[in-house]
Amino acid sequence: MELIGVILGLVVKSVIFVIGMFLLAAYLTLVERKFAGHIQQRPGPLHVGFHGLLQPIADALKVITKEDLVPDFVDKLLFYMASLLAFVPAIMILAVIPFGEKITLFGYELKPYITDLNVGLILALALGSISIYGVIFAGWASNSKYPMIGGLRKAAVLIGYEVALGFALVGPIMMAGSFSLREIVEAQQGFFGAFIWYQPIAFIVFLFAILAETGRTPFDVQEAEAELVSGYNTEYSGMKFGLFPLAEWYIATFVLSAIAVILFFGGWNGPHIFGPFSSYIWFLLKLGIVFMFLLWVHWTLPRYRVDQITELAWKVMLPLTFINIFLTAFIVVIKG
Amino acid sequence: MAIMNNNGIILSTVDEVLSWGRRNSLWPVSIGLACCAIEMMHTAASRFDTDRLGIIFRGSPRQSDVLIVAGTVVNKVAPMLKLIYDQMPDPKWVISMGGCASAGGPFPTYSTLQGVDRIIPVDVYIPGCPPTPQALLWGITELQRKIKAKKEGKEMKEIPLKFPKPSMPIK
Amino acid sequence: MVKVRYVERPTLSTVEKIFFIDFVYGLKTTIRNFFRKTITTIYPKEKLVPPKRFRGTHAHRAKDGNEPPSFVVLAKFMEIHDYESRCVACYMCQQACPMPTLFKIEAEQLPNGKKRVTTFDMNLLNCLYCGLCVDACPVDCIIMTDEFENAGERRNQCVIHKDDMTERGISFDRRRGNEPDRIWIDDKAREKLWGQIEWT
Amino acid sequence: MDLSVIAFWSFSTLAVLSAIGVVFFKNIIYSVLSLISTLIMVSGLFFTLGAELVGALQILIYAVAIVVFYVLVISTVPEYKGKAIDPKYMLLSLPVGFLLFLELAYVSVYGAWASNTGIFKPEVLNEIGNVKAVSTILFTKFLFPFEVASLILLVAMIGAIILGRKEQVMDEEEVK
Repeated sequence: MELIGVILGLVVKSVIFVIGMFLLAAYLTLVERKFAGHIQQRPGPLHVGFHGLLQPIADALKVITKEDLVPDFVDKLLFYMASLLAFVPAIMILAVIPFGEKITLFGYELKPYITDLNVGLILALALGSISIYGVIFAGWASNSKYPMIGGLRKAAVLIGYEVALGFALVGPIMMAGSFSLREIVEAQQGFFGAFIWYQPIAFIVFLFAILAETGRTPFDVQEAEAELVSGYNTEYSGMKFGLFPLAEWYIATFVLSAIAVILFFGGWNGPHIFGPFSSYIWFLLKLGIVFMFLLWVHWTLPRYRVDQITELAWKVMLPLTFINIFLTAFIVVIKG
Repeated sequence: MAIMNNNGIILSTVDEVLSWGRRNSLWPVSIGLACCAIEMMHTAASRFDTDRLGIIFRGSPRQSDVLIVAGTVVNKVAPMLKLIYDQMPDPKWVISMGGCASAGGPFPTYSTLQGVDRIIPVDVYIPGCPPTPQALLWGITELQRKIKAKKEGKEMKEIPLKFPKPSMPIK
Repeated sequence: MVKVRYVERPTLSTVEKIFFIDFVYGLKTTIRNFFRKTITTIYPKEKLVPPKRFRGTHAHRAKDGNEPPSFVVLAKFMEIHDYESRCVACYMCQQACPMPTLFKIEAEQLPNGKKRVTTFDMNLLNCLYCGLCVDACPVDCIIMTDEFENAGERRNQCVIHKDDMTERGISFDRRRGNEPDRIWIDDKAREKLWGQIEWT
Repeated sequence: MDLSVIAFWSFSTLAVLSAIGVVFFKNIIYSVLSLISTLIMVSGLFFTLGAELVGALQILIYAVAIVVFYVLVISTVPEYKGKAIDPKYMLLSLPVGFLLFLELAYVSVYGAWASNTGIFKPEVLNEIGNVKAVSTILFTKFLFPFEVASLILLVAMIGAIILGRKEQVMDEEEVK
């Protein structure tokens, strides 16, 4: 009986978590559309609800009730599985990300994370990279030209940037001396303790890697609308399609900017000026700024070619991370 | 949202909500055939911004709800247009933008399809050569009104033209 | 022989390459736009009024006392009441039209020997909006108004008839008859964009 | 029954099932998919056994970094070629598979009979964590094998680059 209770508790928690993620991702679309609109001197969603506040709901209703169209020539099992493969690992990363310090409310101890593994960073990286199978299999299963090319492009980009991303993380890890995200945050105390001051090269590489992993604009070759119709998700319709942008553009970007905040901006550290929720507010504030910066880059830059992207990954980003690791190791050894 | 019918039963609330969702996020396929497409692009750009109404252009027909046939449909491109229409998932609508798409326009020739409604059903016809962005937006609001009226099971009523406050052309 | 001019493309300097200088310029441009006011016309709520010369839906001028002399000559043979369309069914518009089948003009002979226009239909779906019919009209009857909101669910909703054309003509003349005939609504707006233009 | 026991048994069952799938699926993409599934399930096993570092690295390196290359190659192979079965390789595969099975069986039986605690007691592990334990062993006792392994990997990488390099066709034409 106890076991059933535990399992029920887990199920309820997960359902709440997943629904929360859906809502969060849906409203991130609104944030992006408003932001993109104002960058182009137009208001973005305006008439659906107050200043477009109901727009994500309308989109979700429409997308969910759309006909679930499966073309004849696709590989049915993989076709369905690919969209899940892209979405599930993306939200699983949130299991290892801490959003603040522990607080005690009405006698309950609230933990702002699901698990605190001492290899949290590697796990986040690993789960983040599993979701590329979603893209590749979506391309393959569609049995069509453009999705195939889109999937292969994404794979080519990701192989390069996955390596650069992994090596870029080594610098902060060496300075903190731990893989646990909580301990990394605790290692950076004070304003000048944040690792951005010591690891600017790693941060730049990490930024590029985020843009490449989430397929945002300078690197959005996998769904380049001018060349490939809609990239790897050309044959997808309805909610099967909806999961891809939610996972890639919104949840993955959100999660990776959370990791960026933890690694480089001191996580939830900040002056205690907001009372008991101070750490959460600082974290979300920093997270919002990093997310907005990514949107800003997305809506500013044109697209690179595929060969330029891979060249940048292997010839610029990777050597930069090596230099960074070497310098960091030197400093860490000297300082003791 | 809900309507009370004569027996006092609240009817079709779900339908109402669904129709609200559908008419507020009409995603057109970005396909342009001729000069009307230029006006369509203008409509989507900053000056008239279709994104206000929740309309964003999608590249793939599988993810879109509206087919805006913008331009002359010559016989050679008609099969492709039909294919694109067939690839769209239900529910789907078609806006025939401009004279050429609606009735062949000024080309009563051997090579031009005399109206796109010979191959696909059309919901809204917009006259004009090409229609201005505002006319296209009017057509879209007409389509939204049609979706709403269809869900309510009412006939379309004549809606009197209102003339809103004029604004300066360049701010 | 064709002369080919080779233009040297500006290349990035080393400093620009390393510190992404042009990248930063781009970011600066977009963020400056972000804080600007939007230029969007919120169409269903506010509307851009087209200039008077805008070639929109056609209309008929009514017989209201401002007719040109040519109409006064022809009016003797016509059965036209006041505030009715001053069309005399001369078919000149149809002659001038590049797509003549869009007109359907019919007239009948009354017992008293006068002529009356019974039908004047225009299928706007075939229309180019070129304005040749307006130029061709000898009695200054057919004009083009600033209205464009005539999308319909059926094809026949886009066909305009004589009566509603007359109505539209009267309302157009009432609304914008006194406006000077120019493209811009006012000179200030034009000067803002194009500067002062000296008319020769 | 403990939750971790349930997790262990379900992970191992799924791992075995998907390993069978790797062998018996005719469509090679499906085999690769079940290979990924096997690797992830095995990493799940590592997690339930308390070896988080190995589990996470298993996903990161095997399930993603290596299999992505397989997928990249396989998904460009035409479907009819992927489905072809060549009997002479089947003949070869039987003894090789048997040898591999023997080796694995020896290792597992040996591991079962040997002591199940190494240098680090569970209490120590809980205190210093997986990462430090692994790295301590790697850089003290197994330093030489570790360096040899990295040298072999370096050689393999250079060899792959040389093999995969484009032939310089232009030069040959110039010589002629």
